[in-house]
Amino acid sequence: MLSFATRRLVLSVPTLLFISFVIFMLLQLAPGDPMAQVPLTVPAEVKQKMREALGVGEPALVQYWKWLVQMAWIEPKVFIDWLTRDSWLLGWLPDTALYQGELRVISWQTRSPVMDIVIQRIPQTLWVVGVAYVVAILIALPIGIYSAYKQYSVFDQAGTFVTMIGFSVPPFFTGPLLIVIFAVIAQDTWWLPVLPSIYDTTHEVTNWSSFKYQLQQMVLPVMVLALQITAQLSRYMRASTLDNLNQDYVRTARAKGLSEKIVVLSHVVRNSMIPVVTVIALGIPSIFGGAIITENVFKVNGIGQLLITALFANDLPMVMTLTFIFAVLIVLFNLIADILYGVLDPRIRYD
Amino acid sequence: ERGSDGEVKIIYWQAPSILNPFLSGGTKDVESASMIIEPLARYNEKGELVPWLVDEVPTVGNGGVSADLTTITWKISSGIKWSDGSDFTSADVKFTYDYCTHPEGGCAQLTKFENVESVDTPDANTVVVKFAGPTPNPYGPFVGGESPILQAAQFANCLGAAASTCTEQNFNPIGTGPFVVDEFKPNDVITMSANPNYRDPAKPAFAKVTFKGGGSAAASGTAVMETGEFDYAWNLQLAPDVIAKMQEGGKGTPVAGFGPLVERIMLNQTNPDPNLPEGERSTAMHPHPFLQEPAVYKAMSMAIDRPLLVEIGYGQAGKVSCNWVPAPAAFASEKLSCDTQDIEGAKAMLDAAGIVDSDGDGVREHNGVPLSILYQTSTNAVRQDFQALIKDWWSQIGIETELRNIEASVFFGGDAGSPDTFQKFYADVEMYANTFNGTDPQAYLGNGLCDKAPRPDTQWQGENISRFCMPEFDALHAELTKTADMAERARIGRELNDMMVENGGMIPLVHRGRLSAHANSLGGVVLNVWDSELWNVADWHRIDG
Amino acid sequence: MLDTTDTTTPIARIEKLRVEFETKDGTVVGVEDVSFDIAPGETVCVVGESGSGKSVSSLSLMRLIDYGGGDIANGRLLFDRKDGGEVDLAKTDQSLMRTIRGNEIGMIFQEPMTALNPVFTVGRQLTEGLRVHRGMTKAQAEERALELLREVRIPEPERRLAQYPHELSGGMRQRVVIAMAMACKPRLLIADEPTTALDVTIQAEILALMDRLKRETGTAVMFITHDMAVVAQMADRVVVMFRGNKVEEGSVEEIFENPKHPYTQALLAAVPKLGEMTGKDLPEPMKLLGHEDQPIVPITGSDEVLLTVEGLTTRFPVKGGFFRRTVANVHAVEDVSFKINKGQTLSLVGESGCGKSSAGRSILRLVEPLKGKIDLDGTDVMALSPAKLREARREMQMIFQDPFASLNPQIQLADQVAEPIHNYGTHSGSDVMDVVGNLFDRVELPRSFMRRFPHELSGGQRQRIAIARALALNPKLIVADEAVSALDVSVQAQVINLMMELQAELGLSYLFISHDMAVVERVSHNVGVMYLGRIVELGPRRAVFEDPRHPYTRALMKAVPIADPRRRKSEKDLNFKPIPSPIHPLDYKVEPSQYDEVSPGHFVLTTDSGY
Amino acid sequence: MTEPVASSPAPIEALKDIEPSKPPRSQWKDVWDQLRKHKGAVFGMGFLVFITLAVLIGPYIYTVDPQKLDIRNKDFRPIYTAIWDGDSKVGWNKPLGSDQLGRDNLAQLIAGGRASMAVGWAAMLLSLVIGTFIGVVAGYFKRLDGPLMRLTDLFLSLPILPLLLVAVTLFRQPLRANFGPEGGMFILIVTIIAITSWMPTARIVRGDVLAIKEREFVLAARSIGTTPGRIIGRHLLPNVLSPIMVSAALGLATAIITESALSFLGVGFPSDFPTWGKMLADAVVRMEEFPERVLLPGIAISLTVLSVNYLGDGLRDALDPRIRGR
Ligand SMILES: Nc1ncnc2c1ncn2[C@@H]1O[C@H](COP(=O)(O)OP(=O)(O)OP(=O)(O)O)[C@@H](O)[C@H]1O
Ligand SMILES: Nc1ncnc2c1ncn2[C@@H]1O[C@H](COP(=O)(O)OP(=O)(O)OP(=O)(O)O)[C@@H](O)[C@H]1O
Ligand SMILES: [Mg+2]
Ligand SMILES: [Mg+2]
Repeated sequence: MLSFATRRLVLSVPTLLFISFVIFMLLQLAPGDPMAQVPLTVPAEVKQKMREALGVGEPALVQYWKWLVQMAWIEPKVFIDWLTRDSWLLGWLPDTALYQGELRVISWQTRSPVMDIVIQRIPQTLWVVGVAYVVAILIALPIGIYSAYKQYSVFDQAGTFVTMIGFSVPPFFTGPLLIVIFAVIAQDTWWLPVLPSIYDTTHEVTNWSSFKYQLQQMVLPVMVLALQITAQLSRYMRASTLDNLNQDYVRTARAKGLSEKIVVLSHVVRNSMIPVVTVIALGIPSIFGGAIITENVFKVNGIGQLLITALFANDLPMVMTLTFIFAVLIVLFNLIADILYGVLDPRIRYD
Repeated sequence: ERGSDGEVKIIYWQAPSILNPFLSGGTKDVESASMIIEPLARYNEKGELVPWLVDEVPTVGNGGVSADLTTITWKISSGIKWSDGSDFTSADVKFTYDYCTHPEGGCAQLTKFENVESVDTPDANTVVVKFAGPTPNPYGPFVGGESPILQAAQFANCLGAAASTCTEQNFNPIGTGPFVVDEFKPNDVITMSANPNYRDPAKPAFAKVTFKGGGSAAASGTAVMETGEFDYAWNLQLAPDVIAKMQEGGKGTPVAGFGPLVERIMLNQTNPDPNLPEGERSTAMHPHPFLQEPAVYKAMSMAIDRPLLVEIGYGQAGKVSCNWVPAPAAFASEKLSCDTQDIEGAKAMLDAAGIVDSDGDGVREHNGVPLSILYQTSTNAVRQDFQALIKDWWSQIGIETELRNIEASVFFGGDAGSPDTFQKFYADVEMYANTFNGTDPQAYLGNGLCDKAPRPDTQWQGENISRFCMPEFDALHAELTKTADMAERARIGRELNDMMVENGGMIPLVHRGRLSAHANSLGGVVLNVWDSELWNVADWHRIDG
Repeated sequence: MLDTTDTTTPIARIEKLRVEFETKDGTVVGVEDVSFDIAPGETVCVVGESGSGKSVSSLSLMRLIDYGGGDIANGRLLFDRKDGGEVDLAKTDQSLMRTIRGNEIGMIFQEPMTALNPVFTVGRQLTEGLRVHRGMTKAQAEERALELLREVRIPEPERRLAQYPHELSGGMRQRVVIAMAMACKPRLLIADEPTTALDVTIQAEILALMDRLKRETGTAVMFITHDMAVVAQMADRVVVMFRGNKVEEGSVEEIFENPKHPYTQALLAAVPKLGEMTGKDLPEPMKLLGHEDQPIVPITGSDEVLLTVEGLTTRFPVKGGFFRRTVANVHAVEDVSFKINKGQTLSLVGESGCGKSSAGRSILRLVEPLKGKIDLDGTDVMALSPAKLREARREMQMIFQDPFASLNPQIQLADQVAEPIHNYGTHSGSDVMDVVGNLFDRVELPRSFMRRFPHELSGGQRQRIAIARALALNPKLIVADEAVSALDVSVQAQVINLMMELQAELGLSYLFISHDMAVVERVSHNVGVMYLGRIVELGPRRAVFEDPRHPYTRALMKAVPIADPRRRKSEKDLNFKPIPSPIHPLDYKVEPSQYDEVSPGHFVLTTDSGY
Repeated sequence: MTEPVASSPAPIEALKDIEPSKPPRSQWKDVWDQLRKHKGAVFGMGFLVFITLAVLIGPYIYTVDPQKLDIRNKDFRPIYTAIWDGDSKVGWNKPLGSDQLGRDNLAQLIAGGRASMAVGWAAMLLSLVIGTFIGVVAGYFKRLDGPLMRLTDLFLSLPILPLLLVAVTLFRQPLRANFGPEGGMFILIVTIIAITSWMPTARIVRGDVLAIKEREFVLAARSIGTTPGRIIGRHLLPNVLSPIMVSAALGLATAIITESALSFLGVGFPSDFPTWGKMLADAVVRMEEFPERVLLPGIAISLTVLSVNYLGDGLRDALDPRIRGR
């Protein structure tokens, strides 16, 4: 297993290099200009000067090489420094001080290191998208299992219907709808809870009431996101459970006199989870990718929102870095999904 | 009393990405920074200059501006302190000049310092700006939100190429303004608190500011007027019926102000035919087959029902306009009028010019070329509604229109490789809005000069988007640059304006104002379109609403 | 235990059982009318062909049929509970059933691999029942589980507890399943085809094991099988079922020696019995009830050699390590040589994993042999290019073991049979369907089946389709890889006869791969016994069966159950060594196979074969 | 002990195989019969036929031009609102009301459906073709598996927006020249949606092919000389139909929604060319006043997706002879 993992990890390096190169070239080809948001009142010569200061005019390969060095060599140094200096995890280690002030990947919009902003955004994204994912899993799995157990029952039919609806309505519809209901209409009613429509990213959880507020402001975006994820996951869980319910070992388990609860929840679910867990793992990169539309609707300034603003501002270093991180996560979670498969299913042995 | 009114929450649907306006130039960045760093003088809501960090605005009359119009001397008020407690001196002002004009700095506000020869500091409170030649409008440098003063001590190491390594400075500039940055989360939120060293001990009334960025205009309008989560929302570019609906929420009020912003249709004077070889398309080499024909562009203009456009698209934030320069009042020409639609008149005019539908397909031809127009603009709900309406009207007078909308970052981006930028203008007509800063339109009027046309050898850069070219216009503009007398300048300006519009450089549509909304409980808001909207944030306070 | 039970009252009585299934197409009757008793300490064998309702009866007794969509429409299932009371299981509710299931009635299923949950350890699955029914703690249950594993004679029981099912061999898995069923000392044990999926040697062991356990604990056993030889070995009494009904019941001797019902008679006639061919040189078709009129003609074949295989070696690389390099090899076929004459049959016998299939596939180059010489009627198969090889495959075809898996479920039968014809373009247009029709006639299937799908056919019919497909190209050699192993006895006999008929008519040569000694005895001219990739004994069938020389051959012969209740084997006779692993490191030196010719054409391996 | 059973079968019959009782029927009739039994599939098919006919024939019956502005009759409510709100602005000439420029909602819904359905189906089919192809090839040819799966990773991480912008820059002009502004954009959008959404299908198909490849009938096909191409076409593809069906249902939904998100971002069809997604996106700001403008296209999208899903379920069962036989 270890050898399998390391092998895959090492093999993923050229893959990622290739992916990063393709993305870089794609972004180079894409039309757009970091100066697009500078008002029209600023004359062309000035814009040209500003572009030069950002290094836009250099040949693409040079730019790519610079980015690569910064991303693969300098940023890790900064990260290690940060780990050993400020983090609670490894802060007790002596400060490594590897970073000597070399040029880092600098965003064109903010003129600050891209990674700093990314790190700043991760908590919001994890809170909202991550919680939505967890909520969705917690809802989807029981629904999937129960629909499969009672196949073609009313519950199953209704579940199919609702999940399909959940899948087919886009978040730019559900989002504003929920805002209208819970933030606008709710103000004039006594029976609807009033919920914030704008996510406060500076909010800090320090006590019970601030925690409550945090929950309140998360409810709407989490609902919108969870609806979509639940829809897909419960379908997978249902299919997988159906497959396993007909297996011989289920009959064996019943023949032993085990109760239905144990038969289903322990024997069947444990097996049905194998493909579903990998589906879940493969979906995790999308958490980090954020949910562009939902984040936008609720002003959750997470990674997705960062990416979309960077795209519109043609902030290539930012876009490039975010997409690359995303690619890394995809490749990584592919690997993790494979490993999980091996862990969950004792029949599978890598090597 | 300072800090007595608690917290104020401001929402901009575009999020500030940096608090140093010299490195960005984006309105969101300039305005958010204006709460922290300030210029020597700024414009008020009427477009008049008011002293800010100085005692009075230098003029020729009070001797602050030399008679030959080559120097201007600013006297800094005494007792002004930076938020860190140190004194604000003329050295900081000079530093700001050095900072922006450094050749490798990529300063966005370089035009402010155009023509400046030197900035001298005879003493700690005096700043002397010398221009290379007579400058009738010497209020470029250090005036207005785009040109605030940076603290020399803080930015000393950030000159030139080092500018982008100064993240800490760019995110937390030390200023003289009413607030200081507590935390800046780029593209997200800024938290600020009252500046303890602010010059007026009674201000600002708010102890804290939360400046949220991002989302959409609709959502920020809702947040102020319907849910009351925020106190101030900037630039609500929404259809009037939507605004009206939000206003029913009863939590806030929209306010509008008018600057020189005009929504217009630019008419391509050159031929954008895709069959022309690359490099000749949309250049002066090939004149447009019919758009230079007066009957055509006049008819196109007559067919438009401008009051309806205002009603549909801008409501109280729009006025019918036939002018390129609708403000300030002195420069606004009154010669042209266009507030009634005249479809029949337009048809008659085309018929009279012999531009008729000869093959019966409903589209008129001019010299055998059908009047088929590709009409592009940036993606934006109101603009798309305008496109639909105008297409409809034009079709009524026998002009066929194909609509195209382009993502704003591409459309307004200057990527020479993209065929979709507004400068390349690979279309017959395009719609967008433009304006100028301050109150003097000289540079703006220069956008009609022949040699400002974008073309391959300028990398498609240039402000003369419609490739308008008239020797008379160029000559008249040259005269403007030499004239100092205000009344005379205004007359020339109006004439240039009329020349452009009458000769088919553009079809002005709507004089757009800016519409922002504030909570009913927020007092002291004075909408200013000539400077940062947040120019008087020090005066904002809480009222019972 | 034996003495506490009153032997006269039966432990379970099935009375007029009728089970129905609600399906989309209406009600399907699984069991129509079945009644029989099981007395304490007795083994009742239920026999019958596939689909006759054996499993349904047993599942009804466990009331597991409810979960399969079945409904006990009629009848009583009386079970004598330990505390004396007699309950009608047909009316018991599921919660009471749970206390009976696994506790008072244990059940063993057919497929040892799928009957165990692949993701739980053997230990966990063994202790589950104990903890539920006996309220044992984890430690107690594990102790008892260990005891059980010892009882079923699993080597290294301590280690097994922590292992997962897939880490055990088929025989061991089945022992675990038996241990599981016996865990709570049930008074009735239901075994639904417990040995069908196993090798002869392992089958012999498992049968012996069950016999011993039954004797030791006095458990009553309901033993379901379709293998008459197994019945002869195990049964006290036999119940014969046919299409949902009981057609005959009697003591094992009665049934075997004096079958009354025509179905039983036919069934017994179809069972090949080891030793039947003693004294005959040539194979001949079986005498089947209803086909008595057909003359039995021995098949002579010819002396012309069709296929010569020399030194055939096939290895599968085992990859590992960081660079995925080959770290070891599975020595599946090791230096195998033989000849097949035109019109004759060579059989390869041996236990699972000894390399029979690999050898067969290597000849068609469906797997690439490492080295060796394959000469098919003058063509050097090993030297062929892919295109030529495809041509050469017209001459040799294959029939696979599993008739369910070897036909594409999505394609109509006629098209499946026509596929090779299309592939080689031997016929075109309407000719194709004529040829296919003739092939259907050949394998004695009505032409009305042509438009049907595989799932609509029984196993034997499917296998005939597979044969028709193999015949479509008029091959000279057919490799029949366990072609009859998955079939019911009666069907098996028909398919064997069909194959022999075709051989006589068309002069086909077969490479017949099987683990069933009785069948092999019936069909072969020559026999090769394989062990660990090598042929340990090769020669004319008569020589090998009547005078086995190699110790492995002898052990194998001994293990084969004989369909005669008077010739039962006891556990003492059995002594098998576990088969060593065929995986060897890269630098492993293989000795060439050396043979001793004990009689003309009868070779015995002298190289150390590991047995 | 043994009583001979009364109806004792003759020995010959005893060993004879049971023939299938039902007479053989044509395969497609069978499929159709099975499909008809599936209630969901019938509903799905019914709705799909209805909606397809509506968008195809609708414009000939309801001849109002969807792009026709009628500014004096703007902001009409659907006629049914008159039932509970007598004062609402309704008119029989605008059965489902009109938008802020007076365009007729019903006509737009019909025209929008045409575009959305066309984009949805075309993109879904194209993405299925790509996904299935890549999946099958990766699963069947071991050597291509690694590279193709890495390619899948690459496409998973490609950001759709820049990709679209690049495609628009590079291909809009030639496509517009050849297919007109709407046709060109249609091709572009369909292609982009397809090439950014085939990856899940490819992954699932690959997994299934890997499993089916090990089944004996594939080996059997090889031994009777079937070429790899035919093995894939005849033996593998029909057996991976069910995951493909599931992908199809989800793919249609994704395609319709992605198209709307694209027009939302301004890189889609010309702005006066209605699609369901765009109608919905445009109406979101006026959701409180004119809920029908979001609900009508929203419901249309959801119902279409739902019917495709049910139809896919039904077809999957009907096309599988094992299930059909039962
Ligand atoms: N779940 C089910 N649904 C419908 N019919 C069923 C079901 N299970 C069994 N049957 C039917 O019941 C009959 C008896 O099946 P059963 O499994 O008992 O046969 P069997 O004698 O055990 O055969 P085998 O030797 O193949 O195991 C068969 O005709 C079968 O079609
Ligand atoms: N494709 C393969 N890759 C690796 N090992 C294989 C492969 N095919 C077979 N083997 C191994 O080669 C050995 C011989 O297998 P083979 O299938 O030929 O045995 P067999 O005698 O036909 O057994 P059975 O009766 O179970 O079919 C076994 O140990 C098996 O695990
Ligand atoms: Mg059975
Ligand atoms: Mg085999």
